[in-house]
Amino acid sequence: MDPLFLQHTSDGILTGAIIALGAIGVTLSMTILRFANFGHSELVTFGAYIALVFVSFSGIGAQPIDPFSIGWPFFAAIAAAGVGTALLALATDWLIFRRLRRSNAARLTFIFASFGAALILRNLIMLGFGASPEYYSRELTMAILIPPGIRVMPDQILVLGLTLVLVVALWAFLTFTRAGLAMRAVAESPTLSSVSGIDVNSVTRWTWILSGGLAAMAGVFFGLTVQLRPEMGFNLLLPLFAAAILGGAGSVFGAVVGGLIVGLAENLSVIWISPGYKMAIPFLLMLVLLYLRPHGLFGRGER
Amino acid sequence: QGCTVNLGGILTLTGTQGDIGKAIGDTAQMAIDQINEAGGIRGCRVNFILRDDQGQPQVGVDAAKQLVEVNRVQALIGTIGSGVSLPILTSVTAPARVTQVSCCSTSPTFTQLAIEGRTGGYWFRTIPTSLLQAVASANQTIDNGWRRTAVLYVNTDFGVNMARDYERAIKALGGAVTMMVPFNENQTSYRAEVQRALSQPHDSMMLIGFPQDGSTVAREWISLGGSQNLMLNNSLRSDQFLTNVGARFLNNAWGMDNAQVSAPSVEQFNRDFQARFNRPARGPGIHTVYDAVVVTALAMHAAGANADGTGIRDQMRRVISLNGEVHGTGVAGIKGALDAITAGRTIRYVGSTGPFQFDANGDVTGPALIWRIQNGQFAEVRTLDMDAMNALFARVNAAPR
Amino acid sequence: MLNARSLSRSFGRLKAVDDVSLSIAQGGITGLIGPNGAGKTTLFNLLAGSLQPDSGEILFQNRPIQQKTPDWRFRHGIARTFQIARPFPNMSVLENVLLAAPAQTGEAFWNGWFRQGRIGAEERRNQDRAHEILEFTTLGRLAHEPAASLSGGQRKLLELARILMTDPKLILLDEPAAGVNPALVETLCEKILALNARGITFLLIEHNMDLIMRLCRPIHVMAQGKMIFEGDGAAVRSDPRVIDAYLGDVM
Amino acid sequence: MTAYLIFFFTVVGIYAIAVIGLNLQWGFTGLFNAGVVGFLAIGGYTFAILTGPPRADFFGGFSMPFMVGIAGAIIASMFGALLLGLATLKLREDYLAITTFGIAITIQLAALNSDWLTGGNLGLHGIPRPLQDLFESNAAYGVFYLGLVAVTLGIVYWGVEAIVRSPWGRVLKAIREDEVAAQSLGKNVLRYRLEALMLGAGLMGLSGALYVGFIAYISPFDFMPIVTFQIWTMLILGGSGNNRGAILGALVVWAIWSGSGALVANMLPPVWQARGGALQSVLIGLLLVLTLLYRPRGLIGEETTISRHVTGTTGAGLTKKKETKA
Amino acid sequence: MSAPVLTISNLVAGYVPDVPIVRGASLNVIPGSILTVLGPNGAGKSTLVKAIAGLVPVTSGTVMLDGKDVTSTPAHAVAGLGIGYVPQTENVFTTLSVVDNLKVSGSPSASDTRMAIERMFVLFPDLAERRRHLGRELSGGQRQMLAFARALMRSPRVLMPDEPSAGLSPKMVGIVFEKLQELAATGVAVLMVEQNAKAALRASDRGLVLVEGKERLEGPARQLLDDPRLGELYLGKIDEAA
Ligand SMILES: Nc1ncnc2c1ncn2[C@@H]1O[C@H](COP(=O)(O)OP(=O)(O)OP(=O)(O)O)[C@@H](O)[C@H]1O
Ligand SMILES: Nc1ncnc2c1ncn2[C@@H]1O[C@H](COP(=O)(O)OP(=O)(O)OP(=O)(O)O)[C@@H](O)[C@H]1O
Ligand SMILES: [Mg+2]
Ligand SMILES: [Mg+2]
Repeated sequence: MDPLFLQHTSDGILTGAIIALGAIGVTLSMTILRFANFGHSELVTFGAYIALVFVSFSGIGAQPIDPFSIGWPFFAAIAAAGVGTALLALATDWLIFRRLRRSNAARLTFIFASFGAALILRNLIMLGFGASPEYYSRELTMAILIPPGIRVMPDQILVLGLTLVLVVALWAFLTFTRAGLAMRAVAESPTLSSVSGIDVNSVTRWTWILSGGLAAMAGVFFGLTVQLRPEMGFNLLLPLFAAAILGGAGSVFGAVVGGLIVGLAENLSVIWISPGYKMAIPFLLMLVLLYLRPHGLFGRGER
Repeated sequence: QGCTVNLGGILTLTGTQGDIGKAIGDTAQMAIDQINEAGGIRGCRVNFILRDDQGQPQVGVDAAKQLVEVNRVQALIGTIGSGVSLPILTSVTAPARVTQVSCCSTSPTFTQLAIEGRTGGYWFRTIPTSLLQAVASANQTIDNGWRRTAVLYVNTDFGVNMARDYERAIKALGGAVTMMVPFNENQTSYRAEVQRALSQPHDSMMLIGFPQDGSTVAREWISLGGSQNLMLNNSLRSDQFLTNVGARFLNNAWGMDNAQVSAPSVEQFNRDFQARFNRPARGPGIHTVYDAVVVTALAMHAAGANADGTGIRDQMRRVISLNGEVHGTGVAGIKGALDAITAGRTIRYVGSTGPFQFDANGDVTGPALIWRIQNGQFAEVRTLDMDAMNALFARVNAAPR
Repeated sequence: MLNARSLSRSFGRLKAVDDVSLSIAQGGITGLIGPNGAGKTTLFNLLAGSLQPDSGEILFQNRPIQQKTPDWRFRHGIARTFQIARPFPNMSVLENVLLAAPAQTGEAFWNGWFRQGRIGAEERRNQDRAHEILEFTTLGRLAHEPAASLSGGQRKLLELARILMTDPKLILLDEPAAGVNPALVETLCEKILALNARGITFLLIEHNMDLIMRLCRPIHVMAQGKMIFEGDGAAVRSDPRVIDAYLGDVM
Repeated sequence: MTAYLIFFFTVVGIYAIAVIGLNLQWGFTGLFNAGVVGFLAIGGYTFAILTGPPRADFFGGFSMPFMVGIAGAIIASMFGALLLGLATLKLREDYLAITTFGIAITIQLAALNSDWLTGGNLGLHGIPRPLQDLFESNAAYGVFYLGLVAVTLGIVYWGVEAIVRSPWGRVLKAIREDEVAAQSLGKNVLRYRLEALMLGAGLMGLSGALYVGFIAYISPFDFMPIVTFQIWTMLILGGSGNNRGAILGALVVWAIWSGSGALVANMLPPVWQARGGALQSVLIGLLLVLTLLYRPRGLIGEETTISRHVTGTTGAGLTKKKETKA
Repeated sequence: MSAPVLTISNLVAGYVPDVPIVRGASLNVIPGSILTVLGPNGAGKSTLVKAIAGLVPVTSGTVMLDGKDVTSTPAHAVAGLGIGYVPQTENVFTTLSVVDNLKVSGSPSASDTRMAIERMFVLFPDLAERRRHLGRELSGGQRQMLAFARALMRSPRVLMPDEPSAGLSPKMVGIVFEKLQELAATGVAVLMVEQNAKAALRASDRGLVLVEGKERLEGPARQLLDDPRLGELYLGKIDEAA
């Protein structure tokens, strides 16, 4: 097979894995919190920057584990980012969305509040860190060659592995535990859930924690393999939503597949189409797929 | 100093080019402060009103309209993107007869507009057109012995024009371009573009972009095993790019800039900049915006107390008269220039970019500087004077398209 | 007037409607009963066009209509109610009813620009009728309330009011009396008879046997997707299959 | 100052037309079109290509009259909406949002990369402004154009009000609430949604064309996603489902948007100037969130649009009851 | 007769502030007996049970469970206290399977839940056949059964079905009422809302007629069945509306 094709395929899978992580959070909030959270992308950014702060205090680039660009303390940074971002997510809920829920606001109000929150968060980062790009480690690691001639960076393989573990864990949690079932129940009807003895507020909190944590992971991984910038999340927003919708809102597995499709489409399209159109590719693909399957690949109709 | 004179400014302060714009804005403010320290325009304080265009034409036009109609500015510095400068020129400044001086817009379209007489002569810029940059870079590529160059360029008017001109120049000068790959700003990853550029055998790469995306593209390129023979455009002559990519990979990185010939005025500016911002004066637009502000202020001073945009326009070339009395940068330089004008003498301002001239279309002409990175330092290699540049233009234009 | 021939529809492996034929005579009130999950509502959905049959044919006034959309069928005289009421929650009760008025000039937007007068007259007429119907269904007092605030029974009544506003040839009623208070069921009964006297044909699903017995002839019985019986009230009551599957020994 | 006010109100008027178009789609029909800017772009570019001067290397530049450009812009956007609608109208609302968002991006990218038609990055300039030659001064022309926009806005307002307050509007509302039930009452759901989508898109196209006719320049950077966000904010702030709110929203949001820029430029000390942009964005975000928290129905609030022919008390009876009790 | 488990006194509740729907209703539910609430459409019957279940804000009055004040307790906590409520509409999770619907309402213990599910399937064989079906794929009557089964999952002490017989075939109605009686016999207190007055009163111990949010008639079920005022109250409502 054409080596360029293989190369782009492998790159697509690696990018897709990160998109998938973010898309899961999107899909969760879309179904359980019942609105498309446009602020999700800023959670991604915050996650990345929290890890950056942690890294710059603990000097993580110091002893990288060969062949990666990072060392053991980096895992602590990942954890810190996850916790910090989850707290931030809870805080936005506390300050904004909880009040909206209380006043029975329409779904669009939520979406717009999330737009506003995103604008604030993004520019706070801009004020705090400035617009220049940052890196966890300025060391450049060289790509390694995998037969039959694909070049990948060691960091990316690590990220792919971690993503896989996270996704499987989450899927098991949602499918096999009571908490997961409660989440699906609340997704459909908060009233009926509460009558069935489910504490809807607590489910809501857990949803924020989960999607915030996953967003942070996506942010850190993205920062590790590309770079950190105040608009990084914002630029990821569209791929994230495309992935979540392609997979069918509400389906974790769908979000992962959607993420991979988006990653692959972006990377492979460059072979045939001017890279100028790259950003449009996932959408056009999404359009075609939605035309054939209006609820996404793994989604279900509402009624 | 009871009176004030308003000078408008529009730059991109948020968005992708936000941090470039911020540095440019700070430099402009430094120039203003120096002018005020030197006595101001006709004894009046200059009040610099800086507005953000957010990289969007509507916002820029609205800001320009406010500056012109509400703040009554007669001259306007800005803006960065050609796509924003253009509507401001055609629908605000030129119709209102306000002089517009850009530090950073390189598009050839302005030249075209001026030739068609649609700028009314109110358009000036202190940055060379992309053609000049492209030709100088192409010449250096060939001189370095590189014959197969992959071009990665940012998909903006600046990048597209420059890449096109570069390709033309390279062909005319005997080299070859293996791949022309555009990349959009603000992408999640540039891997695909880089891979594509890598897919043909090459011995060098020309990178046209801004430090933010440019750093990432260069990192990917090097990580994936691309050639470390690099040509960079002037925006990448920045510390940010250097530290982000890593000096040890950049020992064969070259570039051009509009000549900041080792003249006293350049040194003076660099010292002032270092003193004020505590970092070396490097980065896109810094030198050109300083000159844009100062030359405009001098023209305002020369035009007289009640100068309108037309009056300022008419003085723009006079304050850099070839046979005038030379004055440089810094408070002292500016004070000298102001006093000389007040005294009625013809002057020649030599700026932070060295000596420069405006041609009939408001374009700046001047020599080109070739630099390279060595051991983590930017080093000046040589200067292509006006004659050399003109010879190159002739060769490029003579070649079949 | 309506003839269904060998209709079948399955959901996955489940045959919800299995080779059912049904003919509804012009001007009658046909009853349809059967145990829960027998396929009655599914059959309704096939007749009204909300579902497509896997096989079989539906003739309405001797014209095959199984390809037509629900809105086409409505405009050509087949109206239905939903077993689980579907009001438009944020519209007032009155608007809910007005919406059902047939052939409104104002439903083409360009008429809003050019034929204001005619729309006005039509609206006034429809409004008067709507108020009448709302009074009859005891919803008059609630005409300007949003439908979301109706109680369960009131929603069923609204469902009925909407259908009364239209001018159909055939009305399909899916459990109109479920959740409606007994006194009202009486009136409902009378209203159906009155409309029927005006020539409107009914197909009625109900679990309220009193209502079925009083109104319907003939009565069809479905079970497990199939038609198992057809006859008048007395015959239904005494058929052992029907008793076993549907009535139970309680009755 | 007056000259700027004239400019300001012209821009507001042009935006208001697009906001009314959006209101038709979202406020009355529930179509979550997050790609408003795409239709502005279609309208703007069609206008520019039809009326602009001929150019070498370009396909466009037909130098046609202003009105032809406007008509072309409306028709092209409506046609775009037709295609979009046929492909996407079956989707549920937030899917539709992302899809339209993506389409707007695609349109912008197409504008950016199709040099032969759109002038690519640099856009098209020198687009003639209607009847410019009849006016001596710029100021007089400004007044004329403001008048033109105001009259257009008036016609649009009247036209939309007439149809949303008729049975047509009632059907739209019903479809927004329950498609299946609307269908069972004989309403052809697809047709109505297409109608609303296309009429709304036509207004957006008109708005785009008026903008280009006004600025005399068009570039892909005029059509960034942020513009969609601005227009949505106008609708939300004014109160969706209410055309007067739409106009008021356009006024207030644009005043804040451009006013806060001036404020930042004039109030902040010079060293902070460059951070002003970020600060301005934080302010706007805060404003939006606070509006939603404390005035969730917008400045004017959603009107219960009922057919103008229906008499009797309007609105939610429950709230009324509450008032009489209190 | 034993002491009431559930005591409602002077309850005032409504959806919007200042618009009471339930206007000072009082009643007692005794363990081991069935109390049926009857009344015209829109009388406030459903609102009454919703208020007890914690779904509608209570303005004044109290709800006592075993002598403890549980007024305005959040719905999920009320469920935890052993009050099983079956809503009148939207009473099953349409996107969850039958089994998951039951699981959601089960107790935290997995094995208890599994056993309870099996019991429900014995009770409603129709559901057992459709255990993998989604809620929205059920027929109207099957949904009613599922909703009823859901409320039984945690063996509640007080059961509050809102119109359990609506949409059920006569045979199923018989079964459901029988089941209610069986449950009552085990000591569960049942507070049922019904429109199907005759069948419901036949199966209950006591009856209560609610009109305009207040109880108007209460008494032993048999007695009520023959009370001419019952019909009048229904009709009276109609006259008022006209
Ligand atoms: N969308 C669907 N997907 C899968 N199965 C379905 C669907 N709709 C209905 N069914 C199944 O088809 C069968 C017939 O359902 P239907 O609603 O027609 O019953 P019914 O006779 O109306 O019953 P009831 O009297 O309880 O309303 C039921 O067993 C039901 O589970
Ligand atoms: N969600 C709601 N919001 C506002 N008002 C409501 C709501 N639900 C019901 N109401 C009002 O409360 C009144 C009583 O409703 P409720 O559902 O309690 O009646 P019900 O006695 O159960 O009637 P039915 O027998 O028809 O179910 C209704 O007339 C309605 O006006
Ligand atoms: Mg049914
Ligand atoms: Mg009720």
